[in-house]
Amino acid sequence: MDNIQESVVASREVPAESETIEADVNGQVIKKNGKFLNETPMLDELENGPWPSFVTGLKEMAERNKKPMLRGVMDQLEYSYQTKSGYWKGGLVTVKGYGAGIITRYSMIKDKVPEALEFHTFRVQPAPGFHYNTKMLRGLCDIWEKHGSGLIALHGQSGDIMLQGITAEKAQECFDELNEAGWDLGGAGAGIRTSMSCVGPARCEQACYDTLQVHKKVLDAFVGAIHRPERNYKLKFKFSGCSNDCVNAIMRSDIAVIGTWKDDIQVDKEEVKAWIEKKGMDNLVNNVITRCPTNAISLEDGEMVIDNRNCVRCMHCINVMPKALSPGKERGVSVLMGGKNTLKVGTMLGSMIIPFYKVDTDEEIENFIELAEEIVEWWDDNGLDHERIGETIERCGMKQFLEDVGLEANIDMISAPRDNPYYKTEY
Amino acid sequence: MDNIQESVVASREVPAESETIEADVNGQVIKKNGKFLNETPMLDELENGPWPSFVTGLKEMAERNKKPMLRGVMDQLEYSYQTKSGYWKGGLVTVKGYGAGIITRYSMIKDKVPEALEFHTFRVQPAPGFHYNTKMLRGLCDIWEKHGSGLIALHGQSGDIMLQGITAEKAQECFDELNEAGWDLGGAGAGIRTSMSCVGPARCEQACYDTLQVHKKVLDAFVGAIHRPERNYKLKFKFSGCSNDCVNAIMRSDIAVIGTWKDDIQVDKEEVKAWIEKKGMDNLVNNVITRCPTNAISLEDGEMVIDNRNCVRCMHCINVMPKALSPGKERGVSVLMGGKNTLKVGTMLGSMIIPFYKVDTDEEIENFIELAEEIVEWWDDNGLDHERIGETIERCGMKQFLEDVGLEANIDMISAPRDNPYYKTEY
Amino acid sequence: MTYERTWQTIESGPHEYKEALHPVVLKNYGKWKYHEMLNPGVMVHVGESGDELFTVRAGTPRQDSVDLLRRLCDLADKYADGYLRFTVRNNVEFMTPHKENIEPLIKDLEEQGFPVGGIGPLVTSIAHTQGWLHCDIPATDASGVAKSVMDSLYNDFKEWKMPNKVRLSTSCCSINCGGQADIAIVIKHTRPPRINHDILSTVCELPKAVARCPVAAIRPTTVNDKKSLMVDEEKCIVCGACFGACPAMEINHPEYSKFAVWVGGKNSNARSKPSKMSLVADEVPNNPPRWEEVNDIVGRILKAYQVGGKPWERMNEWIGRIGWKRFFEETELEFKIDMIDSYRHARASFNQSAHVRF
Amino acid sequence: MTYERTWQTIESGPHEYKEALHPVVLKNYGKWKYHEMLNPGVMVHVGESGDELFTVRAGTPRQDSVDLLRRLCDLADKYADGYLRFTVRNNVEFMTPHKENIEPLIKDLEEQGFPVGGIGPLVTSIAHTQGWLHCDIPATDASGVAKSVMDSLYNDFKEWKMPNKVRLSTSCCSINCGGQADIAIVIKHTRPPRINHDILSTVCELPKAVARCPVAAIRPTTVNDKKSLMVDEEKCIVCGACFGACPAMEINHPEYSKFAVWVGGKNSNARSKPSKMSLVADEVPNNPPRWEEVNDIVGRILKAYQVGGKPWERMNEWIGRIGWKRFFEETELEFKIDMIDSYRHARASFNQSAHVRF
Ligand code: SRM
Ligand code: SRM
Ligand code: SRM
Ligand code: SRM
Ligand code: SF4
Ligand code: SF4
Ligand code: SF4
Ligand code: SF4
Ligand code: SF4
Ligand code: SF4
Ligand code: SF4
Ligand code: SF4
Repeated sequence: MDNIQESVVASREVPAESETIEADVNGQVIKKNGKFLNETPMLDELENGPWPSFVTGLKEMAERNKKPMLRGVMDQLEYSYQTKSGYWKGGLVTVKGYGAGIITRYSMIKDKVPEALEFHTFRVQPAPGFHYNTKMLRGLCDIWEKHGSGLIALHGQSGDIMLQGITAEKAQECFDELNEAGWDLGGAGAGIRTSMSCVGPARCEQACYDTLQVHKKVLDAFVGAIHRPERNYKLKFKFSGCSNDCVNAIMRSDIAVIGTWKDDIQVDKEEVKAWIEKKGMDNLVNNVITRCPTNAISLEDGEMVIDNRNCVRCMHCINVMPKALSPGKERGVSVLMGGKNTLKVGTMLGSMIIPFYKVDTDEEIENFIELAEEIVEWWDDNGLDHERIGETIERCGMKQFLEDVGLEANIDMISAPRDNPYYKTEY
Repeated sequence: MDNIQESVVASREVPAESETIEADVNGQVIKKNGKFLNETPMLDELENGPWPSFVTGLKEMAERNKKPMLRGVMDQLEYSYQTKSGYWKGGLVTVKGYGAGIITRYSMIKDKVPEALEFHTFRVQPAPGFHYNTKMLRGLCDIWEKHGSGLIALHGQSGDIMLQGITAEKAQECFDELNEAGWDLGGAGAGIRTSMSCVGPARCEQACYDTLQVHKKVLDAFVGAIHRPERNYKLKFKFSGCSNDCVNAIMRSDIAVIGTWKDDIQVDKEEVKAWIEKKGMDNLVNNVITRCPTNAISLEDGEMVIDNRNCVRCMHCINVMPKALSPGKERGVSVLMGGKNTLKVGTMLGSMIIPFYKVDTDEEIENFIELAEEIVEWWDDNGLDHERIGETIERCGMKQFLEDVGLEANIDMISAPRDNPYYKTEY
Repeated sequence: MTYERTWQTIESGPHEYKEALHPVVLKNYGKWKYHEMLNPGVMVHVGESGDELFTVRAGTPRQDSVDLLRRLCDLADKYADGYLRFTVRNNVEFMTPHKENIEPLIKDLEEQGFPVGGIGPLVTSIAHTQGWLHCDIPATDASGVAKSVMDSLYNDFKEWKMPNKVRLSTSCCSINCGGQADIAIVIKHTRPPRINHDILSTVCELPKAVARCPVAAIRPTTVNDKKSLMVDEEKCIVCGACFGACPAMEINHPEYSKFAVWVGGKNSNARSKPSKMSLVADEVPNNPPRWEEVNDIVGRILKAYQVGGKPWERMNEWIGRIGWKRFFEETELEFKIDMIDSYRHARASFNQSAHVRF
Repeated sequence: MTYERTWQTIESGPHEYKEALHPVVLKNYGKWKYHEMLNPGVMVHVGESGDELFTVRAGTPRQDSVDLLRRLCDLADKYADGYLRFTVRNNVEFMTPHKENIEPLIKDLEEQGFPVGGIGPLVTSIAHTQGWLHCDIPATDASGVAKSVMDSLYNDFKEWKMPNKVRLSTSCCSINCGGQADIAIVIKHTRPPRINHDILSTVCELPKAVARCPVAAIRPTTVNDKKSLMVDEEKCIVCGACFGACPAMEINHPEYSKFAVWVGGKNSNARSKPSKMSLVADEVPNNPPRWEEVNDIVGRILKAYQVGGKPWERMNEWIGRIGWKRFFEETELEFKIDMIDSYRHARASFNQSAHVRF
């Protein structure tokens, strides 16, 4: 029990009547009224109801592993619930050679909750597609419980495994063990960030490219930029196998890589028939034909006919009839850029920048990585502090961006040509 | 012929071989080679082709009425065609008590074309709906030919009758005669402008309010503001009887008054049947039902059923079946604000400000005028120089505008509630 | 020869209109029941009373003469009881309850060179502007362009060949007094203004010109010891706003002021919401007196729309259905990088989706 | 007790994934033919090879413990050959070719308190954020809100009651790390930051805080002879951007930091283009530990959508069809003037048409 530090019970509003206290040899309180944890009446309310409760989970683990940090954190959280205020402040804990990957937290009320003094988080990059085997995960759990609190979030909204609750002192050792087991830290600060990819070809018939492989290769290429953040601001990639966009790439990433296809939708005529027989013609009309955004589907002599020239690869008809329809065979990705959340400019959705790019062979992926590097470099040169790349493109103009990074202008980049004459051509 | 001034033939690039010249007692050239006008070879190209030619019209009139100003203007215009440049500059000619209504033009090349020295235009307000009787128009022609060139544009893009070509000296006398005949000048400069209204209830079954009457009353109320421009910039009203918007009010006016209705579309069931019988069911489905922007029309047991709650008063179904369908009975106007053309901000379409307002009785129209006055006053107070009211509203915010002029916020004003949290409520 | 006033001005506003209305109009005022288009030049409106009112529409040059107007009055007197009106697109309309007058009226109109048509799904008259004839800032002559284009579209005015109404406009500077339209032909300057320092100090209120620039590209400077202005050409978006405020900001140029063609402006609310027009061709020569290059482009656009549009589809709705890529293909126009918006609300026009046609 | 390093860091990036894939996955990798949803917790993917792979999905609290994770590993060993994955919405998935394992796996999951469901047209797990548990700028505890809301929506996770997928998110400040969603529950500050002048000079890089403000509302000033900042409250849009840069710009407040509810965020491209979410309720109390007011609003929105939506219609598409007016009526929410956009591209959201529903 060498990671139990000298500490006192947090002073809190809850009245404590006739307590029984148990302590270890160092005077460290282990149990009060038969419990390791202090009372947390407000949090306990969250143990009610059928949905799995993080409070129950944390309490259970804390009562077992008796990490004072967990008790401190529960105390502080209870206090936050009572006062409706947060009490963490930042700092800078890192591991050797890295400038990011650990979100540092010190308690602002350490006098009240000394056990919560430090509560840093490791952002650990997941395997692409969030695929694991139990060996990997058990190993992770063991290392983590050894050095940290045992609290894990699967996953953070950027895709990291978040190992939550470690002290600065333990960080390097814990990291080394994790790294030896094949894990690496993710991004934070003004750098490239951790990415995520949809389940992709591992299980999904809609995947138009190998999301897992491309995720791995692209992020590997930027690994230094992830660990040593020195950009204007954060930059995120996300990888979705098709335009259903199951990783929300369009909104949540600066560079969204979304699967698509160039040729015709594959139609299994027998299965179309079978579908219609089973579900009915009304269903075909109401749920497929009339829902195509460009009216590219029509009914001709009782058969469903797709005008592929007008199909915008929205996925809807394929979603409804997955057995009968599939994406075409000439597959690749569309790249959309500039997605981000609300801060300062309001939510931005990514915009189509590259309508089609093949990423099947190593060479194609390599080319894509080179392009991405060029784009990031452009942003390094042209961006302002705390400006996401979508904002930079908007400020400098799409034309400037395209010309600088050597991309061809394409009508698919816009919903309509400009409605004002305010530009200057060469003269 | 007392309005013929001493003058010389414009020196122009066109070579003049063996001319015969005729002159009046003052030495004023009247005919050259048997023609009053000088040669205008480029303009003459516009006499070809089947569409009526303004060149032919001008030449014909000039040869008859022999106004030197017309000859000068033709000479200058020919010179413009040759040099691809314009040669008019502005100035300020007015009539007594008025600060606007005459567009003043002096030639920048008076040495070349002295006969074109002055070429001012009277903007004369039309009768609402552009309705005339021949007595009115003949009178107008007579006065105009007496004092001016005889050139008339019917109508200017803002709706004025444009009497084009008068000298400063003649302006007051000409105006007085016009005014005695019931005509008044229109707007120019930073003031309220001339308006136009669609043919309206005079001939159109779709008119949801009396466009002619409201046009007349509103413009009468602002008559002083039209003649003495002292606003930030121009402000235009336009009046369309329904949302077909036959006067382009949404784009071309700061305050667009567009007819609408509140209750259900009137359906003549017999005529619907007759229409279907005549045109066929396919036609109904393809051209009416599927074209309703909100899918508010459906086919039920072969009958066309309108879900009036979802009807957005787009007019389409009524346009296609004018005999069978008509706007509802509870009629009034929607008021849209902020339309204008390209300058500086790009084309702006007006935005819905008042979804429904009744303008049937004198009192209702009076109320509308009061509201309009309040709105203009708000713009006087809040606008910047050369800023149209739509720009002012955009800059100050719709909320500020609505609160200041005492209008109620309404969901119909927007296509969707805000997508960013960046506002401050009372606290 | 000075004129002595005897008349006291009456600020009477718009002319009275009741006296301008045909008795049948007055009787059925606000009580029309429906209309029918009989042919591209004639429609009939039927009142609740059962009264019929026939309208005959014809094109004019807009830049009319008193002679022309008197001739129209003669026709109105002869066939329409002395009443006539003009449409918002400069067509003349004769309204008469006398069915028998229609044929002879049309005959007279055509004989006098007024094309009868303009009603229904067709190309009606072009909305156009002042140009070299009168304006102080034009780079072309809109009347001439309108005449040339309408010559080419003469039959399109007289026949129902289009899916729906087609509105055209042409304007002699980017300000575009002609308004947006299904197809708009508008001057587009391509070079920043050259400053005429000789006249600037005498013709220009300097701060006003500086304030007029939407991108703050104009700065005060001194030239030959006189206060003047200079333009930061990097910043300048060649909008021409300064020229309207100051004639010394010479943006007009015989070569560098070209034409641009725009499509898809729609002001009506029928079906789709009104939409703004989009740029589809620029650097089109400004070539008087017949502007063949402009004419050619307009012709190609109309042809494609005529062939591809479904009934009631306006230009923008047709393009919305087939997509812009195909629009450029079918009109053989070239999509250029400058057609991607770069101005204030540019982001709103980006394709913020993975929707893409190949 | 200082630690001596023996390991040389390998910057290995994302963990290797091949070893994490089930043999049946590897065999059919990229060669799946179709899938079928068997019930709200189970789907099957069929390969071109004919192989079947069953997926069982279950909810987790996301803020997990090693204990919980080890239990999931036990289940994976027992029923899924030692493989498991997580979804982007924190659900756990067991993929197995062994059909016979499904029932006992579900039984074990449910017994251990993991609700099985989340597949298909229903409400899946909430994407949520750090909150008071870890973040340095939160105004609430997202995990608590998520737990409370999912308690209410427990059956909605387990049954196909919705027209289409429903995604929820909740975030503890306006930054909204939880992302947009069909329904998003996000903190909205309502009062400009109060400046803590005591700590400002020690915790804040002043120019950075000034630069962070999108509306230039922050100005340098001097307080008690120390450099400090002040906020122009007229200008301030209470965005909280300054607080992220400088902890002395105290914008969080137990009462003035409230909740707002947003609807219609859609990231998929299915049918309609992706759309941004819109504000439909603000000034909702931030009321731990059960946030009843938030829960009530979410419930009303879901109810209306459930009743009114057509199959495959996402939240925004349903609203697009019935119109916002009716959305407010049917959810009994109040449309307020502040819901009209006033920010940078506000004009784009105005109703630039005469289209109106009464
Ligand atoms: C004569 C006319 C064109 C025509 O041939 O029909 C015209 C001519 C001029 N317009 Fe216009 N505008 C005319 C209708 C319009 C319209 C159409 C309308 O009113 O429906 C518009 C678009 C709608 C709008 O109001 O935005 C229009 C938008 C402009 C603008 C740009 C305004 C803007 O905010 O975008 C200017 C520039 C300015 O005001 O500084 C302008 C300025 C001018 C000036 C005064 C140029 C100038 O600054 O010296 C032109 C004078 C020409 C002349 O010598 O007579 N004109 N102008 C039209 C007025 C005739 C009439 O009174 O009936
Ligand atoms: C006479 C005129 C109004 C006036 O007071 O002068 C007029 C008259 C009629 N319009 Fe119009 N419109 C007139 C200009 C317009 C304009 C404005 C313009 O042309 O500058 C528009 C808006 C154009 C736009 O969207 O940019 C306009 C959009 C419509 C529409 C909607 C068309 C659509 O589908 O978008 C209808 C409905 C229809 O076509 O049945 C309509 C329908 C009509 C009807 C059928 C109304 C009726 O029941 O009498 C009238 C005859 C139709 C025709 O000309 O084919 N009118 N109409 C104008 C004739 C212009 C001309 O000489 O060609
Ligand atoms: C497992 C997961 C991907 C992953 O790598 O983790 C996934 C898996 C599938 N998605 Fe997804 N989607 C997953 C998150 C998403 C997301 C993102 C999110 O939830 O944050 C979206 C975008 C949401 C949005 O628009 O904001 C998403 C939008 C879709 C759609 C489009 C739905 C629509 O009509 O708009 C489909 C098509 C469908 O439903 O048939 C789809 C279809 C599918 C299919 C049917 C694909 C397939 O053939 O296997 C998978 C099972 C469907 C299901 O869960 O009902 N998936 N899917 C994610 C499960 C989340 C969860 O645990 O509930
Ligand atoms: C942990 C996490 C929430 C969670 O509980 O899952 C999170 C937490 C924080 N986010 Fe985030 N963001 C997290 C995913 C996101 C996402 C979602 C995504 O990546 O898909 C977004 C929206 C997408 C985007 O990138 O815009 C997001 C948009 C932000 C922003 C606003 C960025 C913007 O430009 O709008 C900030 C503010 C900033 O960067 O200054 C921010 C800042 C923060 C900070 C660092 C607050 C701060 O400045 O101190 C939070 C640290 C909390 C902590 O104590 O750990 N976080 N943040 C997510 C990262 C975990 C992980 O690595 O997997
Ligand atoms: S994004 Fe497409 S490929 Fe990826 S999981 Fe979703 S449906 Fe499958
Ligand atoms: S994928 Fe979408 S756009 Fe293409 S045909 Fe199917 S429904 Fe239409
Ligand atoms: S705007 Fe409406 S009422 Fe006026 S003429 Fe056009 S269709 Fe008739
Ligand atoms: S007027 Fe327009 S919105 Fe209303 S029912 Fe007819 S087509 Fe639909
Ligand atoms: S478009 Fe320009 S040049 Fe032409 S009349 Fe209008 S302001 Fe003058
Ligand atoms: S043309 Fe426009 S952008 Fe250029 S200097 Fe003049 S006002 Fe400024
Ligand atoms: S939403 Fe705000 S408070 Fe919550 S984790 Fe993200 S940055 Fe922190
Ligand atoms: S809350 Fe936002 S708007 Fe207000 S001062 Fe801070 S950064 Fe500026």
